[in-house]
This record gives sequence, C-alpha cells and structure tokens, in this order.
Amino acid sequence: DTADKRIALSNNYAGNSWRQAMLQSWDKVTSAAVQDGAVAAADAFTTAENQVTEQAAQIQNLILQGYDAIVINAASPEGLNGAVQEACDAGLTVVSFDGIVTADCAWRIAVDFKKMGKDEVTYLAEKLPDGGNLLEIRGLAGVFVDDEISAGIHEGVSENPQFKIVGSVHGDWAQDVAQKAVAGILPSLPEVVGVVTQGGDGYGAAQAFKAAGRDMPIIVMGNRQDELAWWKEQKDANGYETMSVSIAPGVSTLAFWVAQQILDGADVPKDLTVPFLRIDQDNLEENLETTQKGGVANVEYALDDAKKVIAEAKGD
Amino acid sequence: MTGPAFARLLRGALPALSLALLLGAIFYLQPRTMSYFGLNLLLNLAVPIALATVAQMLILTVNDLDLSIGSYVSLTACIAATWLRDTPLLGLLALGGGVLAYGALGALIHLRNLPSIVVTLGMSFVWLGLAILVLPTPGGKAPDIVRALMTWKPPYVPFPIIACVVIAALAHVALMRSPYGAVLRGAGGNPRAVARAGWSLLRVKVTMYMAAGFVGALAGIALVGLTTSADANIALRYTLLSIAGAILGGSEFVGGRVSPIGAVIGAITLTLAASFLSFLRLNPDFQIGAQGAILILVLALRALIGRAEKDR
Amino acid sequence: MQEVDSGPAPALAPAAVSLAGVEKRFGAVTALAGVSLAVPKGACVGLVGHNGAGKSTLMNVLAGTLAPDTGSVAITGRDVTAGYAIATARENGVRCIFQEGSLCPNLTVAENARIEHPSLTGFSWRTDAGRLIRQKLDEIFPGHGIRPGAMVADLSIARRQMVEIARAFTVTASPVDVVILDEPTSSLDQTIAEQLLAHIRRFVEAGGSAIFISHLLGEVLEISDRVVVMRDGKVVAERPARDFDRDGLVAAMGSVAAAASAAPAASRRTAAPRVDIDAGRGSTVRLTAHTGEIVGLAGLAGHGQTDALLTVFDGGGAGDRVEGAVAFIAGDRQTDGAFPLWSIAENLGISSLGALRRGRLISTAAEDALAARWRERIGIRTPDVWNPLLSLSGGNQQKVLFARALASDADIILMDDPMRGVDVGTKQEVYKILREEADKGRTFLWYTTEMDELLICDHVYVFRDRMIVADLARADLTEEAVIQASFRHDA
Amino acid sequence: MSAIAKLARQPWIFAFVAAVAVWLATAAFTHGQGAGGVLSVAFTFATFFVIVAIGQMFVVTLGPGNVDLSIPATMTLAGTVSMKIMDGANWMILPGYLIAVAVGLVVGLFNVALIRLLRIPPIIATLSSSFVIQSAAIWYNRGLRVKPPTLLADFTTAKIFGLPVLAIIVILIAAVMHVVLTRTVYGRTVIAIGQNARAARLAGLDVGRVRLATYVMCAVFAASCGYVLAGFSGGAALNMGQEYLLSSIAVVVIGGTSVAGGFANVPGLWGAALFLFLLVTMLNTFGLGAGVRLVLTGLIIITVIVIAGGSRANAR
Ligand SMILES: Nc1ncnc2c1ncn2[C@@H]1O[C@H](COP(=O)(O)OP(=O)(O)OP(=O)(O)O)[C@@H](O)[C@H]1O
Ligand SMILES: Nc1ncnc2c1ncn2[C@@H]1O[C@H](COP(=O)(O)OP(=O)(O)OP(=O)(O)O)[C@@H](O)[C@H]1O
Ligand SMILES: [Mg+2]
Ligand SMILES: [Mg+2]
Repeated sequence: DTADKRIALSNNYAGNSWRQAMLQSWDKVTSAAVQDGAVAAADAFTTAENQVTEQAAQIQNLILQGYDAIVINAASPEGLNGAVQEACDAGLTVVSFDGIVTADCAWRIAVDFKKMGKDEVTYLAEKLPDGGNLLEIRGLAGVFVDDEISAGIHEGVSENPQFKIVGSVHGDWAQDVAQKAVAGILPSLPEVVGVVTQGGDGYGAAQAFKAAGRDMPIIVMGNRQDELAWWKEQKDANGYETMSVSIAPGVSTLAFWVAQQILDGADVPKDLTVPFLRIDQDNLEENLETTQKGGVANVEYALDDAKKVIAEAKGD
Repeated sequence: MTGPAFARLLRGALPALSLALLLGAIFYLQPRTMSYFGLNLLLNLAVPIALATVAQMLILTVNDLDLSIGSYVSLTACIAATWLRDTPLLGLLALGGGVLAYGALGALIHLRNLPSIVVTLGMSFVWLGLAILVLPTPGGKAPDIVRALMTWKPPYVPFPIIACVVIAALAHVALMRSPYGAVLRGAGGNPRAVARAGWSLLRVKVTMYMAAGFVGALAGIALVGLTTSADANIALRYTLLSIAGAILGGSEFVGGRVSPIGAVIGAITLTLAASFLSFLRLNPDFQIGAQGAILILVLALRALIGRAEKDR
Repeated sequence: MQEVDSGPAPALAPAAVSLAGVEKRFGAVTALAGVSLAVPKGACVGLVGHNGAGKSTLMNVLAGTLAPDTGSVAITGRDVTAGYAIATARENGVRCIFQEGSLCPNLTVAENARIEHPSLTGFSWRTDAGRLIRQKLDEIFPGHGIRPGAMVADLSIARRQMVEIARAFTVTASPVDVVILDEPTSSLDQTIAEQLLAHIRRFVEAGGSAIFISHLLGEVLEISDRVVVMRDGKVVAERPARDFDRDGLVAAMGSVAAAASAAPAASRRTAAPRVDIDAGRGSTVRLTAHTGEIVGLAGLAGHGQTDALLTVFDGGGAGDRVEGAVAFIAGDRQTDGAFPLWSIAENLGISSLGALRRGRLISTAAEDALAARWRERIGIRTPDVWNPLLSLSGGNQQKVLFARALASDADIILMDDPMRGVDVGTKQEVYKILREEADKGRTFLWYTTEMDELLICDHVYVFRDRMIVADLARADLTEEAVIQASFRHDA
Repeated sequence: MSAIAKLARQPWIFAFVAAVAVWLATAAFTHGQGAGGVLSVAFTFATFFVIVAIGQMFVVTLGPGNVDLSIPATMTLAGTVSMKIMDGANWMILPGYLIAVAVGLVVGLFNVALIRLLRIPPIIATLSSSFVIQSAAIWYNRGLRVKPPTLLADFTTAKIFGLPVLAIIVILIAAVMHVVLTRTVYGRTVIAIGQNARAARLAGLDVGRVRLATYVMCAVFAASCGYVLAGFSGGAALNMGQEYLLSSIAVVVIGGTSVAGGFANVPGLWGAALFLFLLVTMLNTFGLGAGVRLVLTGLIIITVIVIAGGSRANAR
C-alpha cells in the first residue's frame, strides 16, 4: 500500500513545449492518483537553468524533504550519480526516464535513442532506394541524447552506403538556432534528399529550405504539432511523404507509476524500455487531431500500462 | 566612526546577514536540515561554487571579468574524471597547462590592452570544445581520493562547512593580509600608482589569472568528487553564478574592491536560495520566476544601506 | 628675455640629480624643448611656469615614468641615462609626488604605504607599514587625525594629499635623497601647507634635495633656495630665490600681474536672495547669495563646504530656495569633472548641449565654435580643441571645466576650489571673467582655501565642523577674521 | 591614402574585415559555390542580432557593470504574448507589435526599478528579472507554438534584389541610432555617464532619466526582435532567445564598443553580427566535429580582438 508515500519529480528544464507537455501530463495523472489515494503526494520541481549542478542540489533537497521516491528526468546520465547515490543511501527509490541516470541503484525507463536515429535512416532507405545526400541536424553538443541519436543515424548510414551525410549542424534543440544553422550551411551544400533530425527541428529546416528556394527533401519530423500541420499541408498539396518520431512526454506518468509499483513492493527490473511514439503517413491525421495546437503528440500512461511494461521487461 | 566607513562596515556585514536570514528560514521550513546530515546535503554543492566564485573574484580584483570560468571548470572536471584518474601524471600536466593558459591570457590581455570580456568569451568556447574532445559523451569517474575527500564525514562539523571556512580563510589571507596581496588589490584600484611604485603590472595580471586558473581547477576537481562523473556541460552555469556570488559578497566590478570571505558567503547564499525555494514547494509554474524573486529579495537588502552611500 | 644666469654655485659637489638637454614631444606638441636642470644636495629648487609649460613632463622624466626623446639624466654625477626607469630612479633615492593622485583608493593608508615599499614584508607588515606612515604623518602634519587603517576612498582630497606626501618621505630599504613635489599644496589649506613647507625645510637642511612645483608664488619664494622658471617647454630663468620677488617671477613666467580687481561699490543684498539654504546641521546662519554676487565659502579643507555646494546643486531641501539654473565647477577634476575619453571640445560643450543644437541634432560646427571661443577667452593651451582632454596639462584641464560652466546658461555657478593648479596669469584672467559675469547678473558660490581669492568675494561664510561659524560681509572681511573663525577656540 | 588610414583607425573596421575574411574562407572551401547565397542568409540572420545588439550597446555604454541579461527572456515573452494575442489574424499585426513593445516597456521599467530603487547591480538585476520574465512566458502559454499571421511571416522573410527587407529596415534603424548616439543630447549623455557618472551628474546631465530610457529602450529592442523572430521562424518558442544572451554582448564588443563604457559605435554591430554568423557557417561548412568547431570559434574570436585590440584605445 502506497497511500502514505510521497513521490517527487525532479525536472531540469521547462523551456520548451515538450517539457511543458511532460509537466502537464504529470500534473494531470498524479493529481488524479493523489485524489484516489494511490499516493500521498506527487510534487514537481523544476530547476531555473538546465544544469547538472542545480539538479544535483535539487535532488539533495528532495532527500531532505523526506520524499519516498524521486522520479528524475536528468540533465546528465553521469553527472547526477553522486546525488542519486545519496538518495539511494538515504533509502529513497529513484526512477529515471527520458534523461536517464546510470547509477546502479536507480531504475531506468529508457527510450532506445540509438534505434530511433537508425530508424530514421532505415525509413529514408525505403523511400529513397537510390540514396543521396543527407543533412543532419543535431542537438546540443556534449549531451548524451544527442550522441545516442547521432550514433544511430551514423550506424544507419554505414549500413546504407547509398546515403552520404554532407552536412551536420548543431541546432541546440532550439527551433530558431536550427533554422539559422541550416540556412547558413545550405547554400554551400549539393542537393539534399533527406534531413535527419532529433525532434522539433523539422519545421525550422523546412522554412530554411523554402527560403533558399531548394527542392523540399524528406524531412524527418519530431511530433511537434506545427511540424505535423506543415506535413499535412504538404501532403494535401503535393502528396509529401515523411515520418515523425519522438519520445512521448507522457513517459513521465509511466515513470510515476513505476515508482509507485516499486514502493508498493513490486519486483521491477532496473532497466525498462518504452517504445517511442512514431507517426506515419497513414496515421498522421488522427495524431494531428489529438495533438494540442502548438503542442506535442503525446501518450499518457495508466497504472495498468506500467504493470504491462514491467511484466514485459521481466519476460525478457 | 565616520559616515562612509560605517556604511562600508554595514555593507561588509550584509552578505553574512542575508546568509543567516536565509539559513534561519530554511531551518524553520525544514527542521531536518538542522542536522549533520542535513547541513552536509544542503551545502556540499556549495563547495565547488565557492571555489569558482573565488576564482571569479580574483579576476574582478584586477578590473577584469571572466566569462569562461564555467566552461573552464567543466573542462577541469572532465580532465579530473578521465586523465587524472587513469593516468594521473597526464592529468596533472593537463591541469597545469590550464593554469598556464590562464596566465597567458592574463599576459595577453595586459600586453595588448584587450577587453577581458571578449577574450574570456572566446575562451569559453575553447574550454568547452576541449571538454567535448576530452569527454565526448558524459562519463568518466572521479579519482578515488577526490571522491573520498568530498564525501568525508569528519566528526561534529560537516565537511562542506570546514571546506568553505578553509577556502575563505586561505583566500582572505592571500589577498587581504599578505604583503603582495595589497599590491594585487592596489593594481585594481589605481594601476598607474602601482606601476609608478615600481611594480610590474604584467606580473600582477599573470599572477591573478594563474591563481584564478588554479582555484578554478580545484572547483572542477571538487565538483567531480561530488558528482562522481563528468559531463562537458556540467558547470556552464558557474559563470553567472560566480559573478552573482562575488557581487552578492560585496565585490565590485571595478576598483579592486573585493572580499574573499564575502565571495564564499555569496556562493553559499546562492546555493541556499535555490534550496529554500524547493522547500517552499511552489507551483511548478512559478518555480523559475521565484528563483529570480529570491535573488532580488536577497539583494534588496542593499537598499537599506544604500541611502548612506553616495552615487559613486 | 633669455636670462639663464648661473648665480653663485651653491656647492662644488656634483648635483644630487641633473638633467641635460631633455626634449619631449607629444605628437604636434613640444612639451620640452631642450631643458637642463640641476638640483644641488641640501637645497630646494622651486619650479614655476604657466599651465602647460612642461613642469610635470620634466618631473615625469626625472622620476623615470616617461622616457625623453633626447637628453640625459645624472645622479650624483653618474650618468644613468641608459635604461633609466622607475626602478632606477627609486633605487637612487628619487621619489615623486605626482600632480594627479597616486594612491589606491581601495586600500588603507597603511597598505598604500606598503605599495611604495617592496621591502615591507613579513608577518607584521601591516603594523610596520601603519607605524611607518603614522610616524611620518605625525612628523609632517601634527594633529592630522588620519588613521593608518582608514580606507583612502573615505578621505577628503586634502587628507589624501597629506598621505601621499608623507608616504614619499618614508624610508625603508632605499634612501630618500631627492623628493619631487608636483603641486603638493593645491588641495591643502594654508595651515597644512605651512606644515609641509616647514617639513621640506627640515628635510633640505638635513641634506636632502627637493623640487617644489606650485602656482602659489609666495610659497615657492618662501621655500626655495633657487627658482627655475619654465615657459613653453624651456627654462627661461634660473636664479637664487632671494633675487626674485613675486612680480619678477610673474614677469619671468610671461604673465602680467593684474591689480586685484576692485570690489563692487554697493552691496547687492537688497532684493530677495537667489540662493537661501540651510548649510549644515545646526548652523544658525543661513547661506544666502544674491543676483550678481560672488559669495565665498571659507574654512579649512573638508569642513563641509563641498557638501553645502552639493546641497545647492541638488536644489536644496525643504524650506531652502535655489532659483535659476545651476552649474558646478569641480576641483577634484578626476572624480567630479573630466570625461577622460573625450576631446576638449566635447568636454567643454557638455553642459551647453541644448544651445549647441541646430534643430534636434547637436551641431559639430557650433561645438567647435564654442570651444574655439573659450580657448581664446580663458587661454587653453592646445593646438586643436578636438585633441583629447587628457593631452592637456593639469591646469589647462581645469580651465576646460571652468569654461564648461561659464559657457552654460547657468545663473548660479558653484565652484569647488577650482583654482587648484591654475597658474597666476590665468587666475587673474579668471578673476576678471568672474567679475564680468557677476556684473551681468550671475551668482557665484566659491569654495576656496586661498585668502587672495576670498578677498575678491562680496560676502564670505566661514565653515567649521560642517556649520557656518562666521558670516562676513565685504566690509568685515579680513584675513584675521577668517582664520579666527576657522579654528576652534578651545584648540 | 589618408582616407584609407582614417578608415583603418575606425573602431568598427576590424569586425567587417573579419567578416569578409571568414566569408572568403568559406567560399574558397566550397570553390565559390553558394557564396552569394551565404551572404544573403547572413544578412537575414545578422538582422536579428543587430536589433538586440543596438539596445545592448547603449546599455553597455552606460559604464562598467551595465549589461542586460534579460534580453532572451524578454524576446520570449514578447514573442509569446504577441503571437497568442494576434492568433494568426493579419489585421492584428500592428496591435500585436504594440503589445510586444508594451511588454518591452514593462520589462525595462521593471529592470530599472530593480537597479535604481533596490540598488541591485544591473548584471544581477537583469539576470533575476530574466527568471521572472521567463516564468511569465511559461505561465502565459505553456510553450504552445502559435503561428504568426501569414502577412507577418511573409514580411519577415521577404527579399528585394536578394537582400532581405528586414535587413534593409534594420540598416536604416541602425543609421538612425548612430545619429542618436553621436548627435543628440541623449546619446551624448549616455556616453558621458559611461565615462564618469558623477561628473555627468555634476555637469547637469539628467543621469537618472537617461539610464531609465536606456534600459527601457534595450528591452523594447529585445521585444521587437522577439516579435519579428517569432514571425520569421513560425511562432514563438520558450527557448527562442537563449543564444542571444552571450551573442548580444559579443556583437557589441567585437563591434568596437568599449565594455568599460563611454565609447560606442553602431556600424560595428553589423560587422560583428555578420562575422559571428559567417564564422559559425564557415565551421559548419568545414564539417568539423563539435569540439574542434568550438575551439576554433573561440580562437578566431580572440584572434580578431587581438588584431583589433592594439589599435583601440580603451579596453576594459
Ligand atoms: N600625454 C600627453 N599627450 C599629449 N600632450 C601632452 C601629454 N602630456 C603633456 N602634454 C602636453 O605637454 C605640455 C606640457 O604639459 P605639462 O603637464 O608638463 O605642463 P605643466 O607645466 O605641468 O602644467 P600645469 O601647471 O598645468 O600642471 C602641455 O602642452 C600638454 O598639453
Ligand atoms: N583636518 C581635519 N581634522 C578633523 N576632522 C576633519 C578634518 N578634515 C575633515 N574632517 C572631518 O572628516 C569628515 C569627512 O570630511 P570630507 O572631506 O569628506 O568632508 P567634505 O565636506 O566633503 O569636505 P570638502 O568640503 O573639503 O570636500 C568630516 O566630518 C570632516 O569634518
Ligand atoms: Mg603639471
Ligand atoms: Mg588650495
């Protein structure tokens, strides 16, 4: 029974629509859970700046506040290990998701970012059997997720040698930065048939291609509503085809339920995986419909979903 | 006591006052913090910040500003978590190289009369780039001895408090009480006068920058001792934190008016300000704004004594 | 006019220091055009000359802070020209009190003493430095009231000057044989200045040498054994002091000694005053000034006169009255007056920007014309008003600040002992301009520590301990009355 | 001959020389391909930097310690509020802009209140206020991307003879601000305060009012930039201004303005903004890894300032 247990969410960043959706999902699901008496409290904490050191301090404060479990979206997979270890030593349950932590004592709900990158190239290989030049838009240098996705993309390219990455820019996961970087490199690039991204940069890239008057390549999207809307527009106008893939912000709610299950005494393997949320040509419309205007395509999880994920992991 | 001297005394006591206030508020909100364990958790991350702030303050002393300290601390943390652990000699050499590079920057800034802000802004890219080269993906592991030191549990007094006191005391003695310290500060107050007394301003700048590089490296090592592993972006925030901390502690941007003890207190205050907010359990919507509000609140105390000071 | 006669040589021994054939150019300006100067042992040499004559430049060469274009330096007969720099000068016992302050405001008095003495190290250096400077202060300026632990920034400009003087005379590892004093008294009141002169006398009698620069010719004649007169970068006269009198010196400098301007015939204190303020806590007398009046604020330096001026500048408090636009002429020009990155013209025009506008924009032509007019009127020595302000000599910078206020449309002009470092000739010019402007209806509030200047005023208030202690109308104004009031009677 | 010598002495010349050098290096690498295109793109993106840098320059000129760190947050808030209120309606473009300006006014006054009334050093006052402003932006629209009115989007991306319309407008604005800086009472006062605030007060200048006007103006420029940038990149994002924090300072200083205050120039802003954009583009084009790219960015900035620095009288 976890009715008297208190769970905290430690979040390192709130400055984009994905994180906002994540926080909203958390709020929606956990406040219902608190109401139903599943747990006593589920508070969310966000640091002012996206920094490892601030989040480490935040985790230490959460320990002092006597929470029973901390759900973390971490700024760094390694940099928080010190604080996470402190939490474990103090008897807290630590569950990380999206930005996972590597400390042995913590649970991880991971998305296979590497596979996500590779899938992008696999998809392009299907659509463009002749291959061609690719442009890669990366995230923030030195961050784990950026490395993973990029590694997957490069792996995909080496398996599909008909593709060549002719340009790679860092868009810092910020739409204006990505647009600027793409616009800058574009004039000096040969024809580009595909753009591989890390999520959220697709619309900016499309704008840059349009402004440069170039042929629109297949731009892999990242589930933002504006991307999907643009895609839909193009699809209706000229049958444009692409795919969209990203992790659902609602994973925070899965992590919540997993933490609840662990507190409840369930036997949960340390490493769980969730599939990423992929949108294709055929389910574009239905996803666009359910996505809030200006927001991100999302899936929220219930207790049963969590139990299912746990059972699957145990089955492996 | 005359007016300006009294105002100065008051201002000198102000950082300590705001720290005491904040600490009181935290103890009230969360009595659990009032223990050995609590203070340890509350303050241990203040140690690297205090070091970075002291490094920034050293640069402020000679009327410069270091916009690269955050990425430099990140780099030294990456080096500490990789080379220093695996091949200590190489690690020490690399850290020594960092200190020398800082000295060279000081010399460059002095000889070419360059604005330190731009040079260090450029260096912030360089340090970050090097950090990514040293540690392309987050990882590494803190050297055992560093980890052991940072998690040391001495009897009675928590380690972070001892560390902060030692840092403040050493910096104070070196800068405020040593004979050469007076020259270093004088070079911030009136460089021409110091040069006319026969001192080399070049040597002053190089000394200060190297000292900052050294203390900055200590910050990186201390940080990695707490986090156990590193990340190229780990301490970027320290640039602004260290400036804010130094100013909070009573240092000024020009004129060589600095306070090492104040800098350490300022760093601790900033760390505690964030903790205070999480103890308040605000609505997530306002958490970021509240960080700004608390900074304003802490600094607004200055307004109380501001009246006594002239518009200089 | 070239009358460089040697006079009877004071000693056969080689001079303590000597300069020969020194030339120094700054761009188009020739600051020194072949100057030779010898300072005998055990003598004080007075150095006078108009603003911009090259005195400070010459002293900078001697102190090793400025390398001359040509010329040689010798110390006790040894030629030390090659590689002569600050360090050489100091090792050889040459110390300099520069015209612009050389203290670090962020350090204490004792720490500033330490800066001057590399040999002050070891555990107790703070005590040692404190003792060193206090002893010297006690010796030169008895009753100075300066604590070695005081922050220099908190000291008044007079006290800062005192510290700097005392510091130059302190001895540790290297000897003090030659002391250069570049306008040391410009910020001191008469009593303190007397103490300094007495000390220099003692120093010289004990075998030291001194070079004393001042625009107060009385002082120079009183203290010096020999007097050297410079004009336009050359030495134009050099004789024993007793062979000069004040008028002779003035003539040698190339200025005409004007007769002290006549006092106005009638009192102007009939209409309502333009300024009427409470000049300090507990003053029973209010400070008033009328249209067309020059009102003097007297008393020892640092007794609240500047604050009274600032009160007027800020429009006074409740119950005070300040009618008309106000302008301020700084005495402490580095902190209160100069814009160091700007040209002379920009510095001069800054208080008249409204009048310099043609349409909505400032006209460069008008700015140029204004600067050119005042360069003529007040005699600013520069080839081009668009040169940087800092290329001017100290006195000439001061003239720019004067011109700034006078060129503005202010009705009330506040003067914070602004004649510091202004040469005699110019002073007479300025007095004349003040009187003219007053006659046109301007009001002047003039804080000064010079008795001569007080005598020009229509009305004088004497300050002590931040209060007005005497209110002297023109008729009652005598030197004795001012001095009487300036000192506490129990002291 | 003397004209060249005079030109060489201008504090802003180095930024332009550096920009041209970097551009030539890029063109050489691509054998001239896309060189013209890169330049046009550079003007497009430099425009945004120049808009904020003008305001930042006036603030920096006020003297040591004066800097506005709230620019990114102000951009975000102004962009968010104006986009949401306009809600894509073309007739709202002007009212929307006025709203953005109003946001700037409020932010500027808030900053001045902190600096003047509470006597907080500007660098920390604006840092603190940036948190508050960012929080307001999050609270107001939770990161949802609202599309700009189509006319605004078209206007911000329009070009005449290959030159972006926005760039032309901002060149005109820069020219006006140059006159404001050098030929108006306001501009002179700003410069005077930067050299010696106390002397400025005693010279009868209205120090308080001018300081206020400067911080307000800076915030209004930032807000305007947020408005056009949101129009340009298809909506406001919570992280849209983040790279302007350091860039705005870098542009000002590389452009030849003294960080110590009291000495400023406007033309250099264009040179520096173009330089910084072309530098990133050049390194992207070279296709180097993130680490090497960052190191080179830093070294090149330092090299430029070293070459320029010797001939600039006033450095901090
Ligand atoms: N750094 C400089 N740059 C350009 N010109 C200079 C510089 N220093 C001095 N000068 C010029 O050299 C000449 C001599 O100046 P100096 O300061 O020696 O005069 P001074 O005799 O000390 O005058 P004052 O009595 O006003 O102090 C002046 O014309 C001055 O403008
Ligand atoms: N020679 C002195 N002896 C005793 N007290 C002094 C002396 N000089 C100044 N003081 C006192 O020290 C305090 C600070 O003096 P300060 O010079 O700052 O005053 P001030 O009014 O600004 O002077 P000024 O009018 O010269 O600018 C005052 O209270 C003053 O009375
Ligand atoms: Mg002089
Ligand atoms: Mg005097």
